[in-house]
Amino acid sequence: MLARDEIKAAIEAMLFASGEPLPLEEIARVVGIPVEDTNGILNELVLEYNKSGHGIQVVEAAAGYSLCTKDTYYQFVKAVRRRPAKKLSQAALETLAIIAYQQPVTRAEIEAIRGVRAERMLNSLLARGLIAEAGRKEVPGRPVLYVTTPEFLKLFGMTGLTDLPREDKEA
Amino acid sequence: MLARDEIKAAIEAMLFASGEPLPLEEIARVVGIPVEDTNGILNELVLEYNKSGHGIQVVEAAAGYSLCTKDTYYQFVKAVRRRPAKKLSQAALETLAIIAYQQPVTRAEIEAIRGVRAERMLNSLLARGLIAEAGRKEVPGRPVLYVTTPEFLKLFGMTGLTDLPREDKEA
Amino acid sequence: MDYRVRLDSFEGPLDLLLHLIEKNEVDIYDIPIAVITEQYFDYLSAAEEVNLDNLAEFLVMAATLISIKTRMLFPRPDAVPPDGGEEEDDPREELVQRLLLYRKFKEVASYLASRQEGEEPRVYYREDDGRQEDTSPAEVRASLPELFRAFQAIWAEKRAKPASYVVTQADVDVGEKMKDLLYRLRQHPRGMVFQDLFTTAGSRREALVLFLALLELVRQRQVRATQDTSFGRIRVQLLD
Repeated sequence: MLARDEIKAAIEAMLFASGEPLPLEEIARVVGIPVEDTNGILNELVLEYNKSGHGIQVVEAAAGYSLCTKDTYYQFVKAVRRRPAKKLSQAALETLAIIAYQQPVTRAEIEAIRGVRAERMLNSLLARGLIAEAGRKEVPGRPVLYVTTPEFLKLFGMTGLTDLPREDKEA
Repeated sequence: MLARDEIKAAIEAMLFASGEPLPLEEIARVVGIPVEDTNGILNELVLEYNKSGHGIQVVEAAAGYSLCTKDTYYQFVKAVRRRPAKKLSQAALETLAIIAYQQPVTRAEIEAIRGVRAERMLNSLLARGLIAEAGRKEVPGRPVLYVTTPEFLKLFGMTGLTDLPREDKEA
Repeated sequence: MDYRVRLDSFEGPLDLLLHLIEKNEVDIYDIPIAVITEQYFDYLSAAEEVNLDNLAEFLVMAATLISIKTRMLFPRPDAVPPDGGEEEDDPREELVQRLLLYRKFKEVASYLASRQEGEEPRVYYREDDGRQEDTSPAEVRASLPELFRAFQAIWAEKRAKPASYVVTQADVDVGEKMKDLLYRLRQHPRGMVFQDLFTTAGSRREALVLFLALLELVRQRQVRATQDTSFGRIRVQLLD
């Protein structure tokens, strides 16, 4: 059994190394302590990194916990990123925008807003892992529902869907 | 000009988010302070992360500074870095789709459909055992014919080629 | 007229309409429908090369515009209240709502682009270092739907290519196309989907002429075009 300090360090290492958000339950299982205790340690980590003097933070999203930089330092980070993600087409961005706000959403609903067919675009966004299928809508024809993925948040540098601008803030 | 605390945070963010080690000079240039001062801050970061309670560390190598996990927590890191089976690339999927639906098929036929060279992709699919050569087409040049393998069926969870979805089922 | 804009440079009919509204500096809530419709058709005719798949979408909007224009010229007789006898709405209302909604998502799209580019404050996650990637060779995963999607993508592209034509003067005339349409609609007593009418069109010009022929048939009340939901499929049927 590890000391508490070491469990905390182990969790930090895990958050750093995992390419995807880690669910609380999975972290607890791997370090072998109860979920509540794990939760306590994660909260400590969140608070510690929130302090000024740190450029990174522990964030919790629907899919789990992850480490990322604080948005304040985006210009410095941008300067050292070696592999800028490929630019998305206007069509891809519009489709993602609709899915992000209206999720879960069907193909027909997206097409009604954009006024053009969406099938190929959806296939390409699925292939890039930016959206995922999430069951079917219980209406005639049972169309597939689409949602955005953690990969979507990653690409646009968000910690959660709440980072999307809201009507009242904008306009 | 940023406060020292903030420069430190910015450097931490840069080390975290860069996929590659960052040379001292580059860090100094980006944060806009002299190299010696940058060096001092980096040394502080190294010492702080060396403390127990941290699962990650700042290391200096020939190529520059980077953040990585501590060896001690290797087991935990391994548990969450479930090397996710790599997704087949879109190019590989398209090539496989052509072979699956048109087999037996020659390289030239595949290239005519995809509009790009297929040689390397075919070699890689052969190496993975997803396709196999199946004789030659009796046309000038006697080009090799390709077919899918049982391994291909297994990967896509099919019991036979009749499981391939057909256009009319959809739409 | 000098419209040197390619139809392909618009994301769709709504995008083109927004462009026209902006260019004419008119109020989106009070669109001069006749002017905009005319310019919309000018764009369709001026486009030198267009993908037929896309053209269908532009034509659906053309039909909508004409229907709005007609309703503005000839308000429905009070004797036949459309649904429930409410007061006649502005025929443009629905289109305006669609344009506003689309414009909102267009704005979000450019916001997303600037986030991606790091022009807005954003967080960064770790960059996957290439080193980790190629160490494990064999394990790959894929799914059957993915394979089928790849297949569809390829064939859709293949179909799309020969469908793109540079306009040549072909001898297609409206009268010919009207006969043609009537013949085909007789084969489909239950009607045809609007888009499907155009699958036989070999060129943009031919599709346009076909469209004009359809409009004429609708005007002569030989054919009826119905749309259940806004932007749903338009069904074209013979009237007897």
